[in-house]
Amino acid sequence: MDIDELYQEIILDHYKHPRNRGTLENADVKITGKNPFCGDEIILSLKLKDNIVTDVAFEGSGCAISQASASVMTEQIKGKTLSEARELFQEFSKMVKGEINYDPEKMDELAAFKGVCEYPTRVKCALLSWNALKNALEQKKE
Amino acid sequence: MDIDELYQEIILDHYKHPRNRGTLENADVKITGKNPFCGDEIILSLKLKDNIVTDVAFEGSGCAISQASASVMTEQIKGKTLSEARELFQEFSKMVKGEINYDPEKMDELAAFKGVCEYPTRVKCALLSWNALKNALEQKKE
Amino acid sequence: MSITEAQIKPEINIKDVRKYFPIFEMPENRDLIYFDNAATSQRPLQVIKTWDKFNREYNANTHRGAYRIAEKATQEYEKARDKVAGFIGAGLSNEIVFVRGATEAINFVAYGWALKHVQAGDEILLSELEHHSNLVPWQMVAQKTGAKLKFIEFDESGQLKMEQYFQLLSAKTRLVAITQMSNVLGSITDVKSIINSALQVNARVLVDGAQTAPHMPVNVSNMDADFYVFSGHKMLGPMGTGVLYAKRERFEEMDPVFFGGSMISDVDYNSSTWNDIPWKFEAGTQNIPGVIGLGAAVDFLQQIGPDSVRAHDQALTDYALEQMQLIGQLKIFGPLTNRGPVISFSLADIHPHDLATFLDSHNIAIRAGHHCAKLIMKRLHVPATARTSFYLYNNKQEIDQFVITLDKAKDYFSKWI
Amino acid sequence: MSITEAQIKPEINIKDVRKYFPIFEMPENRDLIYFDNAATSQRPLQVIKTWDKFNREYNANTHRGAYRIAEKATQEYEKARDKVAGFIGAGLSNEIVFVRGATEAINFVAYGWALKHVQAGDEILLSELEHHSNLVPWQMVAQKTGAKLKFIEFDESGQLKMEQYFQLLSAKTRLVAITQMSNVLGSITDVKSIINSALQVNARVLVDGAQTAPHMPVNVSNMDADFYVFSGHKMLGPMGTGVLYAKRERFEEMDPVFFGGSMISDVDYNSSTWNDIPWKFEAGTQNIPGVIGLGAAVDFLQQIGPDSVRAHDQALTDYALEQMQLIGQLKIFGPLTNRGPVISFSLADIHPHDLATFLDSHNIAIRAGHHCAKLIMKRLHVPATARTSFYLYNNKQEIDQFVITLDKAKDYFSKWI
Ligand SMILES: Cc1ncc(COP(=O)(O)O)c(C=O)c1O
Ligand SMILES: Cc1ncc(COP(=O)(O)O)c(C=O)c1O
Repeated sequence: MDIDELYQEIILDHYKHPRNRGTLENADVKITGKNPFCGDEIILSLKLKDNIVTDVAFEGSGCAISQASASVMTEQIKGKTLSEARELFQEFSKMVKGEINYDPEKMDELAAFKGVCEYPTRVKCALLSWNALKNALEQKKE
Repeated sequence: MDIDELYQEIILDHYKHPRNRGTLENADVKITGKNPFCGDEIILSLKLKDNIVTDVAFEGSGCAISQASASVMTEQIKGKTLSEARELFQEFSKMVKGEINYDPEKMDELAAFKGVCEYPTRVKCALLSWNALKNALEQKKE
Repeated sequence: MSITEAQIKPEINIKDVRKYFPIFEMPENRDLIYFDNAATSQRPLQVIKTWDKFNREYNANTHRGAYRIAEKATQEYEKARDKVAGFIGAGLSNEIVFVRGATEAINFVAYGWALKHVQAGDEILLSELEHHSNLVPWQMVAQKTGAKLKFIEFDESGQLKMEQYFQLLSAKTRLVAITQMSNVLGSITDVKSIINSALQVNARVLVDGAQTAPHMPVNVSNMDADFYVFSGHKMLGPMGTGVLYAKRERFEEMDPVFFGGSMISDVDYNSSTWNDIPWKFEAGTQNIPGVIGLGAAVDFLQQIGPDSVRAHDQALTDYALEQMQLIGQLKIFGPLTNRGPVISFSLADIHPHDLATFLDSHNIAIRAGHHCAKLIMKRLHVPATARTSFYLYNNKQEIDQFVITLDKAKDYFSKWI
Repeated sequence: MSITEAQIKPEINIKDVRKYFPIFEMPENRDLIYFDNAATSQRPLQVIKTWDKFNREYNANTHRGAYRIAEKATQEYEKARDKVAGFIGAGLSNEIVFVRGATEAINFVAYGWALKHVQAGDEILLSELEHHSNLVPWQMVAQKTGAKLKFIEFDESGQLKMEQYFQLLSAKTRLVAITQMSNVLGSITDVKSIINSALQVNARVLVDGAQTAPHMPVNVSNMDADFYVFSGHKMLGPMGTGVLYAKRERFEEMDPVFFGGSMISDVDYNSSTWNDIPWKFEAGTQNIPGVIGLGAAVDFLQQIGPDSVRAHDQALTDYALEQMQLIGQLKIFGPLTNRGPVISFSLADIHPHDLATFLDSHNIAIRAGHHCAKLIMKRLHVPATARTSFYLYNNKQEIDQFVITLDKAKDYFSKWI
């Protein structure tokens, strides 16, 4: 097990310098994601317009994986349509769970999290913000 | 395992021709013994005078061991003092549980139950009437 | 048929399945005829090895440790859940909660669901065929809630009186708790029509599958049971394992029963919130290698095929019934058809315990007693019965031996009774 | 000291105890440093073999079968009860009830004793050190009865504030439920004086011995605890085993929790009576080989001697604390003395999970998280800690390796945080 496969530079860089950190005023959706087994927490705020994620920010505390994942996610989904964001969630999930049939083309910086699949308990960390996003999008639908 | 060691002639004879079967009118103590694991049941009635078991009878249903043991017991304790009966209970218990320090002199026909110690689940059968007796004597004391 | 069922091809032939069971290879057990399968089954090497492997290779607590062996333990534990879900045709793995056995599963439903949803004046329908484990918990519920227990009788052949069931069923019926196979008489109940009718009065149905999950194909989705319970140790799995299946909606309306580690989402001084189903119902450290071993037992049964197991059991049972009836003064309690591989009987006036001891001295293990089903004993007006029960490693030669020994027992005791 | 304790002479030397644990012999585990003993222990060959032997030689259900292997299973099961009674200094074997683990044991007391004996207005004293398993069941009791929970705090060193306990204790106190050793901070509570004072206000005391039974000599009679609970799997026994000890009088005033087979004396349609203590509390088929395996674990610990285990653990803990404190930016949560072999800590700003993963990649298994003790996390104002915990097969070289790897982790993450 080479630990560097997990802690790629991109990840640690996002951990140190998280992008889009904070809360959005007048957010359209605000949602908390929690990992009951470890206590990590993410609060996600989203602004949506015409089915597009116009702005997104996150707060919370947790490990390098969960925080970096949230940070990368915010960059990746900003400007995307809701259905594109949903698709990204699916592809990213598959990748970190070690399924082979994901689309690597779509991953961009998210590819840095590929090594997570070797660490099953850390999969939840990588997915914490994404699950919050999924719940937010479902809430929005209703 | 030789089954004849368990089912001695004396035992089967008492099973077929139980002695002192029935209930005593005006019994001083009447008590029921039950084996919850198998449903066997003994109802014991005792007449006592000056600390002596003047009469005893039993009713109930059960296996050869429990019924024969009750029958032999009634014969053995009739005419004995309460403390002699208690002592007999103790010696008999030890014998059927396979403990070595019992007094074989005291056993008389009870010795027929020696083989029971090889069959742990049947020990409860042999002791059913005796435990009822013990409870009866304790009740009497109060 | 679920995916898991379809994927696993029968690979083990039931004809020579006995060789997988180490207990019969022990010198002392070479001649052992084990006919107490309704109490617990023996375990194949695959199950024993699975338990062993866990303890020698990746023993760790699940769901928490961020290290290799803990991750492996967690994955194998959750894989067993998938296997069990597939085995009984549950739609979702999270409809499976692991418990100690059928008894605990029923108690979980009694505490977690019934105390919440059963009210004074409601009725709970049971049958006289029930094992104490599917009777006494409902007495507790009745006492605490003011609900009434109603009992469906069985007819002379030992089959449930279905007309009586339909009569008893009413708008008051909140729950029907019924065994799928009697552990004393072997009678099989028609749970499918029981559930269909219960649906019409909006009653929930708990099916006690302790005797069926080991012996015949089970599909809880087709059956449409609300709750289905069984014990791992009666179907080749390790002792200390059992399963509570419930429909997702039922689990959602059910409170957790045990509180503590792993079942929480958040904990504060005076209140807590719960983890997701099914973990919400699995408080504290579970019998992890037991559950993984149960998964191996399921694999084993799938490799033989539940249909083959059923056919084998049935052939043995038919043969045994035929042979036993040739013995004079032998009385069978229970039906001759539509039944499972458990046969209660009496022989002449020999007390069941004496008979069991006699058979034991000839290396045949049967059970004698009330079999945790006192209502059946009351109805039959006997304090106890002798009971023989078969499973996949038993064979006709053993039954022949059994029948010969019954004859011997009759001779032995005949001059005395 | 009970007879059993006195009879068994230390025969296994703690110095070379590791060789009895097969997990460390697996090629993949040769370099495994297992420091998650507070979650679960590894199991010695003796325990694994005992389980195996049951399943290969005398697998049968207990307390019922009148045949040889069932009799042997019953005897061995009850012998394990005697061994456990001896191990914790219980006066009577029937003061021991087998359960799945500490969690179930506490829930049994909550349902069977507390719901009956705790009333609105009563108070239950807990501490902030409690594991969720000794907290959440009491929240349930408080909600159902209207009793109040009161919490004893711990001081900066992680030790219970005893003065506060004495202040909280009053005529209203019905129950004190307290851990004997924190599974996070390692602090040892003075249960003897807790119980002495509780007696004066006629309060009952439950002691959570999950972390002490494995690690130090325990004598429930000297301690005079009403209830004492622990898990078999943390003290070398099989998973799925645990113990509820209660004084005879407490068991007598306690209702059964689970209903069903084996726990009854008589059963009728609408009501039932109970079997004797302890069987009254053991409904349905138990984890029989698990319990017998727990007996083997007790034998193993007796052969080493609980005092030797304690001395060994303590030497390791002292050494680890000393070495760890040499690392800059390493913070120990918990006391430095009067403590057990479990150490929570943080290192620089590395998140405990990242630290655990880093250590795992160096073959060191520790835990990261809230350790089922969220009240401690709240009090410490951290979401999680890293935790290392030792047992009898661990050694100083492993601690050296651990400390070196902590240093490496600091380097690794330092440029990023
Ligand atoms: C029909 C039935 N229900 C319930 C049980 C209880 O199972 P367990 O003892 O495994 O909890 C049994 C087994 O004894 C049974 O045969
Ligand atoms: C102090 C304490 N109490 C209770 C428990 C619960 O034990 P189990 O999970 O075996 O039920 C644990 C173990 O996690 C513990 O450390």
